[in-house]
Amino acid sequence: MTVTLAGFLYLIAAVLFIVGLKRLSSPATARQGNQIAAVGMLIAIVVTLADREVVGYGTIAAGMIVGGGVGLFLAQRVEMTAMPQLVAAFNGFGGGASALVALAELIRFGEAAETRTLVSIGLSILIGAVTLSGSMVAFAKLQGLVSGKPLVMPGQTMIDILLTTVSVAAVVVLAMNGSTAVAWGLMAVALTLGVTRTMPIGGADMPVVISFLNSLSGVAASAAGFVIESNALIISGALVGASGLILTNIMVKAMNRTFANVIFSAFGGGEGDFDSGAGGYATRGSADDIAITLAYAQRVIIVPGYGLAVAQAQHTIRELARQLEERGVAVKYAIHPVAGRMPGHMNVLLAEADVPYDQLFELEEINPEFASADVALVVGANDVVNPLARDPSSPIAGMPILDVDRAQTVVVVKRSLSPGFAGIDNPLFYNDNTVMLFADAKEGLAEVVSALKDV
Amino acid sequence: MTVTLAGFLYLIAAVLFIVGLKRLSSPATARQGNQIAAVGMLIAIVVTLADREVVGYGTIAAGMIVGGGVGLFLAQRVEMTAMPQLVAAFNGFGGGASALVALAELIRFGEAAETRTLVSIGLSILIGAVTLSGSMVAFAKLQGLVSGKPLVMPGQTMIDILLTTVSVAAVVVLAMNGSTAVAWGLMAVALTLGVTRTMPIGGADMPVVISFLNSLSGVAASAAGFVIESNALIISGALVGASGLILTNIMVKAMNRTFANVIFSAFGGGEGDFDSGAGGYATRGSADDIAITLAYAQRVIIVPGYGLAVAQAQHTIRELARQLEERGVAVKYAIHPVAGRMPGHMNVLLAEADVPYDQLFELEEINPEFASADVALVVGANDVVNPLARDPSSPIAGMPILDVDRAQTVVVVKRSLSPGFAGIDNPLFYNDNTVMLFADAKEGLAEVVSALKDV
Amino acid sequence: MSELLIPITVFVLAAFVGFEVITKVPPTLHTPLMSGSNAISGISIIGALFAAGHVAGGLATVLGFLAVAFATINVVGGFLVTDRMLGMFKKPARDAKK
Amino acid sequence: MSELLIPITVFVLAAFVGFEVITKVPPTLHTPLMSGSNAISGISIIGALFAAGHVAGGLATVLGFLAVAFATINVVGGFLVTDRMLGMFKKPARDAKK
Ligand SMILES: NC(=O)c1ccc[n+]([C@@H]2O[C@H](COP(=O)([O-])OP(=O)(O)OC[C@H]3O[C@@H](n4cnc5c(N)ncnc54)[C@H](OP(=O)(O)O)[C@@H]3O)[C@@H](O)[C@H]2O)c1
Ligand SMILES: NC(=O)c1ccc[n+]([C@@H]2O[C@H](COP(=O)([O-])OP(=O)(O)OC[C@H]3O[C@@H](n4cnc5c(N)ncnc54)[C@H](OP(=O)(O)O)[C@@H]3O)[C@@H](O)[C@H]2O)c1
Repeated sequence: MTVTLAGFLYLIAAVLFIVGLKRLSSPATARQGNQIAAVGMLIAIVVTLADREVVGYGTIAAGMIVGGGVGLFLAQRVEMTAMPQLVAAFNGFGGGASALVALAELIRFGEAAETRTLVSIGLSILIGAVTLSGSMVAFAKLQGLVSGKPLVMPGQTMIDILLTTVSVAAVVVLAMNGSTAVAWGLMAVALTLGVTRTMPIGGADMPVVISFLNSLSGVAASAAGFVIESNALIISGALVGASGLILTNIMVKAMNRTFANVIFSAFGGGEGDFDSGAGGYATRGSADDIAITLAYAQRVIIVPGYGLAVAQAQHTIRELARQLEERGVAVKYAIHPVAGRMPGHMNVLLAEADVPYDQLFELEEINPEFASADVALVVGANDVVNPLARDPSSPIAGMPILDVDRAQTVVVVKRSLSPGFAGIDNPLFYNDNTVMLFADAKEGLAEVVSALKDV
Repeated sequence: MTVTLAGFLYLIAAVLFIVGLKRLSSPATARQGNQIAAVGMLIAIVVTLADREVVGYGTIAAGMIVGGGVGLFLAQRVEMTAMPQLVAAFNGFGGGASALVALAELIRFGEAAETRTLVSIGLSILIGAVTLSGSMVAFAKLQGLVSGKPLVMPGQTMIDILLTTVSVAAVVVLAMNGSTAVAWGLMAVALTLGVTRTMPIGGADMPVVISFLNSLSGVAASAAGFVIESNALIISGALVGASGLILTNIMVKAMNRTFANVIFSAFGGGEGDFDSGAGGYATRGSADDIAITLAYAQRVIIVPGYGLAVAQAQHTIRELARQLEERGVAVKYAIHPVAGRMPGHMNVLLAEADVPYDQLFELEEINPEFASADVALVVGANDVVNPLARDPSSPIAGMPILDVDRAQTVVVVKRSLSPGFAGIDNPLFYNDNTVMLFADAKEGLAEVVSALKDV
Repeated sequence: MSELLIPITVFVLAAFVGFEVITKVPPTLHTPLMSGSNAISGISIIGALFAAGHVAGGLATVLGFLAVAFATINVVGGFLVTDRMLGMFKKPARDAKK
Repeated sequence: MSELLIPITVFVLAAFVGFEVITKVPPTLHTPLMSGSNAISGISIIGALFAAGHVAGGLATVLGFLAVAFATINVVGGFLVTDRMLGMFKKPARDAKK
């Protein structure tokens, strides 16, 4: 295979990535788009294997069989609610691969490598290792293996500065002398940095971290492309970099925060030193009361939140909606951009429960409709419906929210009055037109469904 | 100036073109976008002048002063209604410049030039010359210097095939021997081809031709960029090529035709062998009647067409709309994508008359509103409101139209019952709820405006 | 990377950028888009400047002069008339105050 | 054209394409976008294949094996789980018939 043909095929692979991402612009074509991108990847892999520089296939075959098996297993078994963790894990493996490749290259070339190759190797190890350990911490937090609360160490800032300085210095030294020992040292420091920098970030901020690390690994791929003069790497890296940045930005904006605030402020975990002024009595409703309210409504808007995901109540809410629709009630779903734990998370969960995507409405579309809705049914959501966001002095001031309190009746299903991720009270629960159903989302909704049969 | 710095500045110029085009996505930022693109061009020009290969500035200065003067003069003096012609002329000059550059290069290098340079020179001459003469014919047709009717010569197909074959052959021969004589011959044949191929196309199809030629000149610029290894040329050429193709496609689709049909079918000119079945009596109204109808309406939708542009009645219609608004009538404008003689033409004309762009509505937005409008005021439009498009057997079957006939009353201002560009009768004029005001658009509307003062 | 692959890559990417960016331009602005992108295609003025800047004398100089003049008409006229058109597009807010 | 300018040009253009294309992805599909683009970032598998394909023996082989395994998890798992998610998005029409 001549260099030109291989280069041409790599270009085709890159074009297929672009075309694939373009198809992601509509749910109707998205699946095909992902498959097109996968074909692009297949082409890139085949071209690389056919390259005459590759001589031994044993190690490759072993690696691909093991990796493919694990990937297949994870992809098929994961619960949709666990998607954030899974993406974190995959991202970590990608970062680990980059770091290992750089290390292997260094061992092969040794000190004979050019400076610019060494710079790229150093950067790959640094970014790759931070991505690996950072993503693993994110995984552990999201999976509940370690506490989701921000864990700030004493002297956190000093540690951050120290580890960063040492890593950068190691990259510089490596570029000068190409020493394998320095590379291993860099690896160790970078892995530590990934852990210490991610631990103090709250569990619910993990998607921001993952998205940012993903963007970073895109940039690292581009950097590698500069060194080995591979347009396929440069282009795919730039695509992924752009995608990660845009998603990070969307999340940060929807929380009305800055990126620096997410990474450095140890947000979340519920200290609650802001006086929300919320208080009074919350009205409690039984499943029967709520079933009656819903049955005689004409327009119901369902607002799912993180709690729905945790309780895996997506199928139950779908069942409830179907029963209401059979009674002639018009049901819509209002999806806040950061409801759940990653962007678009609710959409995936509801898709899994067979809710057609034209029943899901975004914030701007649905907000004007609450005023004419009979019931807003809030399931396991809290911050995204907190009217305090309209109060300029509150910590979540300015965060766009769903205006559920404008509906005639608000039904809230959650286990207690305790706050959500932002750690502040929600005055919505104490409103006169709010009825609380204190229960696990899945169980509570199941009760309502069965109560509905008797109405 | 080192090669790297120059190359870098060219890249910046290309990026500025992209950013400029991005700003064109909203009327609020569009002007700034155009200025950004102009700055990009300035950078590209300055970098080229600073290049050490350029030694004599006399010829350059003379050319720039003459060209700049002419460009300035034309840009400032042109009537907005004459925009299609002007774009045609500018496009022609651009094509001419490419052809001349290629010829000058050939004379300078002579037969010493490499084959791939010669191929590019040949293609540049071919595309450039066809663009030059084709655009000039388009200019003449649109300006009314020659008849807008398709002029099909006897043996048209033979002539087309002959000239095309000769041109291609000349490009091949030129690539082999680099002869200046062949180049001049190619120039002559290509200029002829541009004329003979454009004459048989109807005047109103000229915007399609211009847009296509513009796209072609973009592709030619890219081809030149391949040869002289200039990324600035490749990128700008690709941008222009894409823009031209998209606009061509939009026009062709909005007319419900194919590109081949536009170029080869000698459409337009009003043979009218299709029996529209239209007939009966058209109801004639006086300016006074129409003024009364308008004054007592609550919702009026204005539909401007090509005749409004020809009569330069944009200011008069604006005045009429203002008077109606003062009386509390809600006025909207419905803009068909191919109303007038180039895409977006009506928008420019109405913008010139100070109509804010949020009063202009596109076809899909406004069509549902005709049913609840009291008056649809059609000014100098014909094909775009022809209900025959709904009849599958008519020549314009399937062309999307504005549903003016669903309004309570339709007022049509035009000089006669004669057909529009597509050359077919319009049954709308004979409907019971249609009132015709036979007059030049400007004069007729002026009468209505003065009649309105007495209501 | 082979020599021809680079310009092809650049072209393909630029074409993607072009399609994405241009499809976002609303119909309202299609006339300025046409004249503006036409002005951008005047980038071939670079070639004209090269051709005219080499004092070759005789015919080549005449051709170079004409090429520069034509290209300048395209560029200067194109950007200016687009600017003139776009200057006429009034912000809704300003007008609403009238 | 200088040597470094080419990759910069390619990168800049690809970044433009990326921004334009990704901003068109609706919020509904942001989770699949995240996992799908993560799978694309697995393109670094190319490097892993190179590293593992050179029989250097010893440590380099172990590293190469791990690199291939990790990269393959990222690629295979990423594309498959994205496909699984997207397979769940039901066409409105089909559902309406129920
Ligand atoms: N989606 C993203 O991309 C993203 C990224 C980063 C951060 N965030 C943040 O995450 C938050 C998302 O808002 P949200 O309204 O969806 O969630 P939230 O504000 O975190 O509140 C979730 C609520 O669900 C309830 N809950 C937990 N488990 C439950 C169960 N099994 N059954 C019923 N209820 C349960 C909890 O109340 P009880 O304990 O009383 O049951 C809690 O108040 C926002 O603050 C957002 O800024 C989102
Ligand atoms: N916009 C584009 O991009 C584009 C491109 C290519 C082709 N076209 C074609 O152009 C046509 C545009 O449709 P259209 O409805 O705008 O125009 P049209 O169908 O061409 O009709 C224009 C009408 O205006 C009347 N008119 C001419 N001069 C007038 C004057 N001074 N005062 C009053 N009325 C006058 C004419 O009737 P009287 O002679 O009776 O006055 C004529 O019927 C379509 O067929 C379209 O396919 C458009």
